[in-house]
Amino acid sequence: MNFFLLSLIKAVVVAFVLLTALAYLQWVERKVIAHIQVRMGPYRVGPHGLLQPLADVIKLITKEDLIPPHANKFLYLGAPFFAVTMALLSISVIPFGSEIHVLGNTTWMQLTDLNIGILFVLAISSMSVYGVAMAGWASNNKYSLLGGLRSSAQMISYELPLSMAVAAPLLLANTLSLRHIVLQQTGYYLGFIPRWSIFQGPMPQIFSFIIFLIAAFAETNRVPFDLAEAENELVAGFHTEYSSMKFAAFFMAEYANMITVCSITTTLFLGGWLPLWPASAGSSYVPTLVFLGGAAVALYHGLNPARRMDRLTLPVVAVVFFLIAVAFLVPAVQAVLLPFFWFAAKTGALLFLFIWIRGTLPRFRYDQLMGFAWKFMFPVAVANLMVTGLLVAAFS
Amino acid sequence: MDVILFLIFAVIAVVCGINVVVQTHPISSAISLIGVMGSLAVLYLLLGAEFLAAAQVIVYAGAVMVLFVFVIMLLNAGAETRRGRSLLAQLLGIPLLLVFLGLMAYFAQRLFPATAMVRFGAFRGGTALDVGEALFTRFLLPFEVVSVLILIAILGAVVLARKELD
Amino acid sequence: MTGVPLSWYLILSAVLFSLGVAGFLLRRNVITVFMSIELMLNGVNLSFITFSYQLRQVNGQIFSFLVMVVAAAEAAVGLAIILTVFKNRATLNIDDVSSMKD
Amino acid sequence: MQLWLIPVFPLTGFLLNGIFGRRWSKAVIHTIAVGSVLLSFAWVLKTLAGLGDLSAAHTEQYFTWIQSGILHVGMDFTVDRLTAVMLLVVTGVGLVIHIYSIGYMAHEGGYQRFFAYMNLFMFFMLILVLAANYLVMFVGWEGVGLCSYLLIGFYFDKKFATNAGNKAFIVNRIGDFGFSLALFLIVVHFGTLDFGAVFTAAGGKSEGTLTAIALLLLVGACGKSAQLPLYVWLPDAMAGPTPVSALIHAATMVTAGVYMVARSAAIFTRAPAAMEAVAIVGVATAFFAATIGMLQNDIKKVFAYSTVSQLGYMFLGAGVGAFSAGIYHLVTHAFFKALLFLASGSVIHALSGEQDLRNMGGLGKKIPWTFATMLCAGVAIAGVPPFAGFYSKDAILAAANNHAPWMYWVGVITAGMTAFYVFRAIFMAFLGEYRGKGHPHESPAVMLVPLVILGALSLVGGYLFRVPGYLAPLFPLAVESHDISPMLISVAFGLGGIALAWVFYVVRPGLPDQLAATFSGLYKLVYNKYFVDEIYGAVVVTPVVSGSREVLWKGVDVAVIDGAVNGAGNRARGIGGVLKLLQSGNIRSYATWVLLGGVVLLFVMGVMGGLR
Repeated sequence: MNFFLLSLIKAVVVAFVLLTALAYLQWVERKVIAHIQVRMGPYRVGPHGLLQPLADVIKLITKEDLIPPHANKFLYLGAPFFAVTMALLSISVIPFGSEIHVLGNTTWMQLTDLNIGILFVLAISSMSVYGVAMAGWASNNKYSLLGGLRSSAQMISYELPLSMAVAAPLLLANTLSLRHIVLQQTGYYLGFIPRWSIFQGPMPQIFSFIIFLIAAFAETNRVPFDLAEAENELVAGFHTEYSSMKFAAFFMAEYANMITVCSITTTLFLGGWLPLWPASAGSSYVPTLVFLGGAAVALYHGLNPARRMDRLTLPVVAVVFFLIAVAFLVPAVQAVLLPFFWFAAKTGALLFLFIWIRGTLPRFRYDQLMGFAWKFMFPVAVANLMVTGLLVAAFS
Repeated sequence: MDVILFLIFAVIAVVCGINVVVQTHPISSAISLIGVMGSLAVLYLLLGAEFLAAAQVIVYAGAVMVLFVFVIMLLNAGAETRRGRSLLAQLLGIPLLLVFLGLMAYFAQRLFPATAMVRFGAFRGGTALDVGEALFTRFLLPFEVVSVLILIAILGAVVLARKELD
Repeated sequence: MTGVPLSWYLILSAVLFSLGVAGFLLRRNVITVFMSIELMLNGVNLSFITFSYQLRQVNGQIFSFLVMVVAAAEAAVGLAIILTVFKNRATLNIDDVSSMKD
Repeated sequence: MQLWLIPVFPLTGFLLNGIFGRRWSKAVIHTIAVGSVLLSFAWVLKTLAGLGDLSAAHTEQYFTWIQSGILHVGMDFTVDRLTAVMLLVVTGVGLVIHIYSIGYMAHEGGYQRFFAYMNLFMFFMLILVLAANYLVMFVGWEGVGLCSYLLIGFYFDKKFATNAGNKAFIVNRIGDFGFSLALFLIVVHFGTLDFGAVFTAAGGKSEGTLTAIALLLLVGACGKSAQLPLYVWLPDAMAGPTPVSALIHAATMVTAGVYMVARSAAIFTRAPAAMEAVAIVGVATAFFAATIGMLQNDIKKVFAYSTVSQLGYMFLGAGVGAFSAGIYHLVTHAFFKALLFLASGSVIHALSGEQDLRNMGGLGKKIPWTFATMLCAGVAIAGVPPFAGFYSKDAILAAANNHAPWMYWVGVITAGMTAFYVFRAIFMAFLGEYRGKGHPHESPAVMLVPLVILGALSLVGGYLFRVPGYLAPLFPLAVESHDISPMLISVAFGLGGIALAWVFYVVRPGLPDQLAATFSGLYKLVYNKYFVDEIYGAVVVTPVVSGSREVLWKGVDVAVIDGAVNGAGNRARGIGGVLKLLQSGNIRSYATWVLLGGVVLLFVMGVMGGLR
């Protein structure tokens, strides 16, 4: 098949999956936080609030689109779209799965594999600061400006430990291509410990992983580093003056950044699409079991409904889960979906961690934030990089 | 394809470059400069310098320009006031600049044969591996010297920007 | 597909450099002047990389890399100087900063 | 064998104390300082034990220091038997003196500075001794000179101390000038500075060359070892703390000249004229300084002139070909002269700073340990058998007798005077009635233990350490003479000197004054040190100073140099006045000029490059 056509199809599929995931990630976040705070979360729109994202979209589109006076129109309008573009760009180099064969075509579950893949991701993430900074500046609002300033200083500061943390597993992998980084993590120690970067000899990248994760929280402006939009100090930070779809764009950018960062973490440290234990030990049946379990739980609650509606919705969910579980037993489908399942499972676990922390931790003070980056994270990252380098050099 | 890509990004670069000069507000200039840098990164890719393309975006667009934008925002720099004092620069400078540009273009045309073509993929010596190998072997000393330079620059910047302790 | 003539790249580089010079000559805001310098450096970098392509050597890219590093250092120090000047004189106009004249 | 560790230990001590000492307590400071020297001493012992009998020199090469044309100078260390002796003396005596300093300096300011300098001195002295070529030796040579300067001027808030430091430094420059000229000559004629290569090649060089080199080396040695005519700095150097006098200006640094002459024996033995010069300088210095020493009233000055005199003996030994006897005397002298200084330091300590012999007396009962140890040193330096000085002095005098009897007789008379002035000092200080004020008190144990150690070494050191025999592979022993009469004569002179001192200062204390009145002219001449300082002042210092002031400053400097500079400045100002118009203070116009230059350059390049 034509290269361009194939790429186009992949791009459409990825965009569809990603945007859906974005919408529902917000739903998941609201649900999870609600449960952390012993609430129900969205419940009215659709079963268990499943149609809430759709409702949100309709609400946001129909809202009045305000442009504050004396704002720099070009930048004010451009900033949200710049932000969302940058957030979506880096997904293009992330490998979701291994090689697949569909209808006589062989391709990778990845939009494109660059030789400098990880550098591309870093470049894009370093560009994403402009969206926030521009928005803050162009709004002609002191809170927005402060939010923009804060976030640009914060992003520059955390970019350093982030890059240092990325460099260490690269030393193990010996490549910059994300696909090869994953392939290089194939295999198991003693038959059951995966050779993921966080476990890999000669220097398990566990410190690097933690540093990367912390820096990622800062890069995505998430709690506990969300000083750019600290609502009790800065109203809403850089997006105080934004409404309607432009506000939605910032929201999308934030969630897309989260997904990207979690995908990168998965790729770099957690072995990407590789299963947790070898297929010989039955890892291929994990998705089936998981979905069967999900179906069983849904069925149980459907038969013992807490609310009237559950009698209808939960069995439907159970049936869907059951069908998915069966689908994972079909070899052709399995070959395509199994790597993606593992990738999604790891990324999902990380996303859950993001949400969990948002529901748990308070916000940093600004000087603590910067001090933490420069006085703790950066030295630790450099030390980790040096030790890794020395060990790699010693054992190669 | 090469020509189309080149033209697209060359035009973006030149337009943004003109914008850098013409815009009165520094932040517009800065945004335009980011545009120049981004399109130059694509041109670097076309020339086979993929590592440099990434470095261009990370270092220039991602770090240097963020600093610029940061400072502009911090100082709340407004549009500049028009009160020129250097007639010389305008009267002599612009014609000189045109002469300079003409000479350069003429040299570029004359010095390189018309057969010298740039085709994407014809030179693949700019991977991270190649650049790294050159940096850490043949160019080790300049690399180290530049590291020292940047260290001094960091110290200098810290000292300059530090609050006075009085 | 025959590709792009090499001289186009060089002319583009010269154009960018000249734009940088023009910015330097015409602008009064010290930050813009600074950015014009960055623009010049970028133009020069492009020619380095073009030569690197033409000679099929990585050396030009190394030069370009070093230029980037130096530019980063220069930006850090230069902006710190601008901050200090602004703190002391409350101006960003380079014409106002001329006490070295006499 | 890691020779480099030997000097590096004290260097580490210096760096630690020098950098951080200000914040540390005295206990930490002296633990580091003494500990580093102790480690160094231990390492010397270990190294020497590991190197066996050292019949051949052991050389270690670390890195190339200078590579210029044919000249290759490496940072090399070497150990042979001569070095071994010096290493033991330097680190051993140095260690003892460092321990002593803990007590002596306890109540002084600048504690960490003192120990830092002392350690630095040890470092440079060990470099000097370990050097395998003249240039590395020169580094040590200059380094010890620096430390000597720093320590003489230790009490820098006192004018006389800084003056003394300057004097030592400047007088040493004259000697170092000679030394460096010698190095240049060696490079010119040998093309190398390595000891081994130079000494091997020395056989093939003309006697004139070797004599020139040897004489210049002698000038250097005279400066460092305070020989005539460059001895004047050493008595003044007593302005430093007493442990400094003991370590630097008695036991180690001032003997560097002797060591250097002995090390260069291969050159000196092939230059008989230079040898003769060494011997004459030595014997003259010995006699001359002894006469001055007899009439000094400052206890440290007495021993300072004694040091000069004893160094003269060592030069005499080297000059008459008995290098091993010179080194032998160097070793024993290190024991008893260090002891004399330390004991006098103990006296000064007891009297809270009193140095004048006339204000002492009767101290024997009040500070018995000091008295006893000083007596040990006294009998050793007087050449009473079988104590240390007897062996070495006898070896030198025997060699001198073989070489030229007149030198022997001068040496013997000097030996008598030596015994006289040392015991004069001892008797004046310790016997009779106490003439001073204040209440003398015995020094603490940390000062007494070093005294006792050195006292024991002064008594038996000569017998225990048979240096000439050990050095026999390097310096062949002179023919053994069975005539013991020269030895008996010198012993008799020594005992006679002691007896004379007894008579003058214990039995009939009025006698010296009567004699002084009788020979008042001679007395004044000697008492004022032959007016050497005044002569130098009139002949050298005043002409140089006034010449500099009148000719160089008011003539050359003002007229020529200032004129040229001011003229250039005026021209520049004139031109600048025109060019100033270009400096508009407008950065953009500057940039335009740069651009203009660039365009012109480009144009020229195009034309020159053939692009038209």
